[in-house]
Amino acid sequence: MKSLTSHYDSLFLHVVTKAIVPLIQIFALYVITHGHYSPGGGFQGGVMMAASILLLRITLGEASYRRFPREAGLAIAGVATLLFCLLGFASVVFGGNFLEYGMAVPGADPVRLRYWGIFWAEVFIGFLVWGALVAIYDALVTGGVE
Amino acid sequence: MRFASILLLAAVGGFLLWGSGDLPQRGDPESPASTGISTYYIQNAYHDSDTPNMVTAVLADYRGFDTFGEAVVVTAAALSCLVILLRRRRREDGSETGVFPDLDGDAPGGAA
Amino acid sequence: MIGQLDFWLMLVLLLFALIALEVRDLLAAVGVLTGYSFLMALLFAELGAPDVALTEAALGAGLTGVFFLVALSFFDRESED
Amino acid sequence: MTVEFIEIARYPYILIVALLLVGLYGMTVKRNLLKKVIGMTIFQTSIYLLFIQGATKQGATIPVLDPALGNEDPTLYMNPLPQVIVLTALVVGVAITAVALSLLVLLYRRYGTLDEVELLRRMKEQAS
Amino acid sequence: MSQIPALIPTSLLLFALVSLLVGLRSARGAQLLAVAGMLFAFGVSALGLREVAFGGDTLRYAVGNWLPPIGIEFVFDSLAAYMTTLLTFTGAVVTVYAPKALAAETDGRQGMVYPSMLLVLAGLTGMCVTGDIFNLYVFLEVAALAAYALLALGERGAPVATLRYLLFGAVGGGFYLLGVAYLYFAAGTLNMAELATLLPELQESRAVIVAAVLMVLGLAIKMALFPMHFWLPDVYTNTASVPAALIAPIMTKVSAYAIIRLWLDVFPPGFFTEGVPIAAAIGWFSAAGILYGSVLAIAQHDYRRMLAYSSVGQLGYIGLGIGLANPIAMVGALLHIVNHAFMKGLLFMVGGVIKLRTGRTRIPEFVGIGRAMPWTMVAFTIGALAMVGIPPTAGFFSKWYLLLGSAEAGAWVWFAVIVASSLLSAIYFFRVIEMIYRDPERDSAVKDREPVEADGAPVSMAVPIGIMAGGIMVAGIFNVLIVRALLESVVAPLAGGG
Amino acid sequence: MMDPTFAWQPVVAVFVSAVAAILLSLTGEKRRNLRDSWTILAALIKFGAVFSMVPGVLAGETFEATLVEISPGIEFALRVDAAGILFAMSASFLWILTSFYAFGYMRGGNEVKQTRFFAMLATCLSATIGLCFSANLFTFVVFYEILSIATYPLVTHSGSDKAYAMGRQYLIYAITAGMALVAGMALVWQAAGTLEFQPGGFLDADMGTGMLWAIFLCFAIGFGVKAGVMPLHSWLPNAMIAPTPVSALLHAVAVVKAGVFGFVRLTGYTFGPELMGAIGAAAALAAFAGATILLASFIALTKDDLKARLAYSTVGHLSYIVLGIALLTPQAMLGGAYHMVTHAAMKITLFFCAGAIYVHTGKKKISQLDGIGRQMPLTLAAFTVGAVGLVGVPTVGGFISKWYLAAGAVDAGQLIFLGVFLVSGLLNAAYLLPIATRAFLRTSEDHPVRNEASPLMVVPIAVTMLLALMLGLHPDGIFQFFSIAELIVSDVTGTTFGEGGTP
Repeated sequence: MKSLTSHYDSLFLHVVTKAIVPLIQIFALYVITHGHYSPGGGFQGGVMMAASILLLRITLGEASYRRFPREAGLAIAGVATLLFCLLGFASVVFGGNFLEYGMAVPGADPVRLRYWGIFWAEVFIGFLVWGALVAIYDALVTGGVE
Repeated sequence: MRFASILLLAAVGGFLLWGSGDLPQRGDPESPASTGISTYYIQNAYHDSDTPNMVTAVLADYRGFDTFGEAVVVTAAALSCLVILLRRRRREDGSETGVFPDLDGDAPGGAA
Repeated sequence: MIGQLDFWLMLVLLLFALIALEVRDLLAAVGVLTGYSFLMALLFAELGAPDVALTEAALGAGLTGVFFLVALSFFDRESED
Repeated sequence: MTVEFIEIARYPYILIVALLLVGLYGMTVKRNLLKKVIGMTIFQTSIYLLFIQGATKQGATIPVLDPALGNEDPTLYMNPLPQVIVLTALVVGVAITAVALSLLVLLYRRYGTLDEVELLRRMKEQAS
Repeated sequence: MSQIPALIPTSLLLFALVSLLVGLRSARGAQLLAVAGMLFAFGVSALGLREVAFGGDTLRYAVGNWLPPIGIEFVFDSLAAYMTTLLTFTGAVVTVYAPKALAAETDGRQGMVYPSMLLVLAGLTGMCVTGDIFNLYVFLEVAALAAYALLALGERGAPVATLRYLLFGAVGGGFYLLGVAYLYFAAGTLNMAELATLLPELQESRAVIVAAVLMVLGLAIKMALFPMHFWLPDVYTNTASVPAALIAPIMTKVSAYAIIRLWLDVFPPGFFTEGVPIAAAIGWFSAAGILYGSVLAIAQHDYRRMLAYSSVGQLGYIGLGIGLANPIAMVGALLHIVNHAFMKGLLFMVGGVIKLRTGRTRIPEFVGIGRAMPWTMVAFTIGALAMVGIPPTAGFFSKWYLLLGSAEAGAWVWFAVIVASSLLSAIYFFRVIEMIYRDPERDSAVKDREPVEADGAPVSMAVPIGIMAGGIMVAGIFNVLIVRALLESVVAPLAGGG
Repeated sequence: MMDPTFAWQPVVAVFVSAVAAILLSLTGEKRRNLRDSWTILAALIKFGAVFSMVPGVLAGETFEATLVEISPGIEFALRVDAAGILFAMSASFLWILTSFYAFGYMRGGNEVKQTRFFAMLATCLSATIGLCFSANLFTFVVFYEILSIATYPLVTHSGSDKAYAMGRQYLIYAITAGMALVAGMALVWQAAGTLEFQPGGFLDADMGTGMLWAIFLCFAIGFGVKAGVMPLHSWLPNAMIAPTPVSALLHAVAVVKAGVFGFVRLTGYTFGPELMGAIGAAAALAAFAGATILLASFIALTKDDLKARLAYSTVGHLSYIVLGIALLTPQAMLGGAYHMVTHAAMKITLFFCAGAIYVHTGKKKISQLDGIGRQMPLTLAAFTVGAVGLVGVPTVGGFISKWYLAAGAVDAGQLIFLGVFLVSGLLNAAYLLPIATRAFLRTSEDHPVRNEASPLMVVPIAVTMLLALMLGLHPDGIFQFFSIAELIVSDVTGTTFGEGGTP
């Protein structure tokens, strides 16, 4: 079996990948942001985002690390989870409970606020799943450094 | 050993099936789960948060803390994989390298 | 929605699961496992859970398979049992 | 074709328990550690399946609000709660699998085998 | 509404995430954040403890202000306050202790270890405060995942042991989840309080019985109750000192706590004792585990392996308290959770100091440490005496309550087991004490062994050890304060023959 | 907590030496004069505190101090009564002497780890006094366990293989005993719902004979180990591996007497004499004690090592006390209680002498002692006084206690025990007096010059010898031991004594 860690020297593959990755990512973003209306949401979209990066990793090899550095995965995951956490705390500031989106902005319509709260939650989930899965891949692909 | 485990598995299976006898029939609309709290979600998800997809509403709002916990699980898994697989070496000047130190400049695997 | 399709799907799932465990070539096992996850996604969709189906397809059949393959690329492919 | 006995026999439970047992069998009897991890995924998915099949209602549709159906009658939609639970549990399961695989990679690097018996033998050898 | 219940796990998570980001660049920063986070959570827990213990009522907190059973509820009663305070206290102490040992044992991954420690704590505190059976599962896995990473640090065999733990843990978690499924489909809710109102009518349901057995079984695997303990000794032996000091004292106890919680707050009174003999089964397995763990601990030469087997035995005390099912024994079990956390934390931390200063882990090589690091060894001796159960250390009192409980229940076999196990633990701990104070110059039995020449513990490690040793004494002498303020109300439901 | 009846004296008496233990271990090996002065200071304060309570106790006053509630319904409390003060007086007084003696012994022998030695000795004393003043069984057991554990480093003090082996044996016995006590205590709590000591006992017969026997057995094992009742005695001669001051103070006075004192508390204050007699426990105890007296005396005859012989003598004499208690008659009890004091004074004299001989000449065996009386006449004179006292010759304290013991046996109608006392008196003479005769009457060439051990050792020997004599000549002398012993018996049995100890 060809090692997954080396890249493929095929121009065709490179071109197709570079063309396809943004498409996947746009679709992934669509999935993330349309969790309200249709099946899908942060997890599914995040996995797709991660899949696009993995496609880059597998076909481009080393070059992909310039587009998406190794440390970015964990950093994105960390920041996104942190933002999710802060989203939860937003309402606490105004006297609500943790994750009470309806209180996050004083005076606004709670129903709309919840809508946007869910939206942002999904976005953060999408990003953190994206980052985390890429980070896991990047860790696994090193094969363990001793 | 092998025989013993299979016997144990059979016991577990029998026990589970015995218990499932009192679970509601497949697709029963009158089952406790179908008449319990889930009716609230079905009836109010759209009113409460303008979200037609009830799963999303439950996931991110009603039971948002589960989802938050799950988000943390994913991050924790990423962190765990890194902690397990990577080591950070000190550079000769004493400063620390990044998370992926030994690979700086190497091919992306660094391993066979 | 509730038909007999899911009965047969479950039977096939069972079969896939057994094959994934019994086959000696680990690559084949991982391949079968991916197929298993995909069928599972199908079953979820059939049982009226599209969100879960989508997730299972993307995560279970997609990324988990990739992770397994990456790990497998380091391992000996033959298994003793 | 109509298979009435299937309805009577509560077949989903039987099959799900069978699947669960196959997973557990993989975890307990198989010696190869990767097989154990595969068994673990099978075991976990069977639990998800139990949740999902319990969420079904005869004649209901997916839990996305259909303006034509309205939201007054809960029997028209599948139960969303178990689906949410499964979504969460599924991601947790994948996270566990990923960590298991990293451990496998690390221990293969150290001992060069995935076979449980052989592994223990080599550990003992290195310890002494 | 008081924010305390939510603040404990979420603040730990927040600090974990921030220290994760900081830790990518600076291990020192991550450690400071970890200490800050633990102390903050400890402060909040202590405030909550004060409020609950002296203000009277249980704090109930609806996350997202969705009243249960719609949303997830946190229940911060005196038991939860008791546990979170203990957990965050232990966490803070170990985090202060950590840097030197980690630097020696983890090849510069410290920056990523601190967030893991915080995540473990967040998961465990979350398990304590939650009032929702599925949310408990999520936190269980948060703690477990972070713990796997920590435990895989360490010696060569660590990943193997951790993988075994992971597989066992996955089965345990899976069984618990399966139990949740059965319970949910039988009762239709996930909220503990609502389940408690629904289940009395469903007591006869086979599904509920199976659910109870599965949930307890799953948690028992995580708790390393005797026949399911196989993963534990290897894990504690192979891991690095800091994870051992963090995880050994608290992790298994939280699963025990979850069992107690299910029993007292979810299932109907008497269900575990009369409906299904779960309590008795736990008790018998624990009794066997006490003897098994103690006997095997005697056979060990590796210090940490000995402690690990002793943990198997000590967990049996908690299980015995559950099995006896009367208030006084339950007080003993709950008290033992705290006492054992202090004792094991102390002993593992001392092991870490010895390893750091001398590189030794085997007991026969400990010759002369008593002279090299006298004060550390005084602390060790206090810990060991507490493990044996010498008054007035804390370890005595949990055994005392358990003895009273088994006398009250007329469980004379268990009574004898508790008495006998003290003797067994005396054997294996005094073996170490003897070795520590032996002097090769005057003692022909050890004259070919090289005595330890080493410095005492560094301040950052000595202070946590001292705190733990002090904690053992204080928890012993003032145990009545704990019992009166917190535990009596917790165990009250058991008084009615339940 | 600070109720009006809170008395400081017992608290001070118990904890002063614990404080001293901490202070002296902080002071350390380098400043040993300062370190040793902590010991002396604590010993004097302790004795003062104990002594100041004697008049009060004799006047029927009780001193109580409740420190902390240690388990629901059980308090960690101190209370001073006649039994406690009797034991506390002898222990705290002898600690002063032992301290001086130990300075001489340790410095003379250039022992290592002296700091640990004195710290542990102080801890042991703290526990002993705590034990005396315990108001309830729980407090008693706490101090009992502390005493057991704190003795361990003293037993293994020399750091040799043999010391560790003996230490291990000691520990197994001690922990077993401790666990038996804790188990017994749990049973008492289950049966009675209280652990508070009461003169005349607080258990009663309707708890069921089986339960009472279980309780009795647990305690008999627990105390029997410490008191060296056969067959639980074998640790005691082996523990003589410890330095002599330890053997003297702990294995003749504090630790072993703690076991005997435990029997006093058990019989007099937990079961009550009537209940003990009613269930037959007293008879069993008496049988074991009687057998121990004879067997131990026979074994002592065969020992050539001086300390070993003294150790077996101790085993025998401890059983005198136990037997006295177990006979349950007022006179026997009075004899037993008084023997606690007289035996302490006589036996510590003998041990001090043995230690002085060892440090000064390096001799351990009796067969090496020929003619040593000419070298160390004062020491050996003291030895002789102690020896004849143990035999039961009038003018030394031992006579009086033995007299009452024998009278009690007659009183109880148990003539067999009278026989035991007589035979063992002869045996005592057979194994102790030859040492004195050897030392003074035989000659040997190598040490004709008269030179005594250091005054730090000789003076304590002289004082204990005088104490032993005084106890025989004037039983109610300055420390009023005999009156206290009478008070104990009247507390327990309700009998009042007339002049001269007749009921």
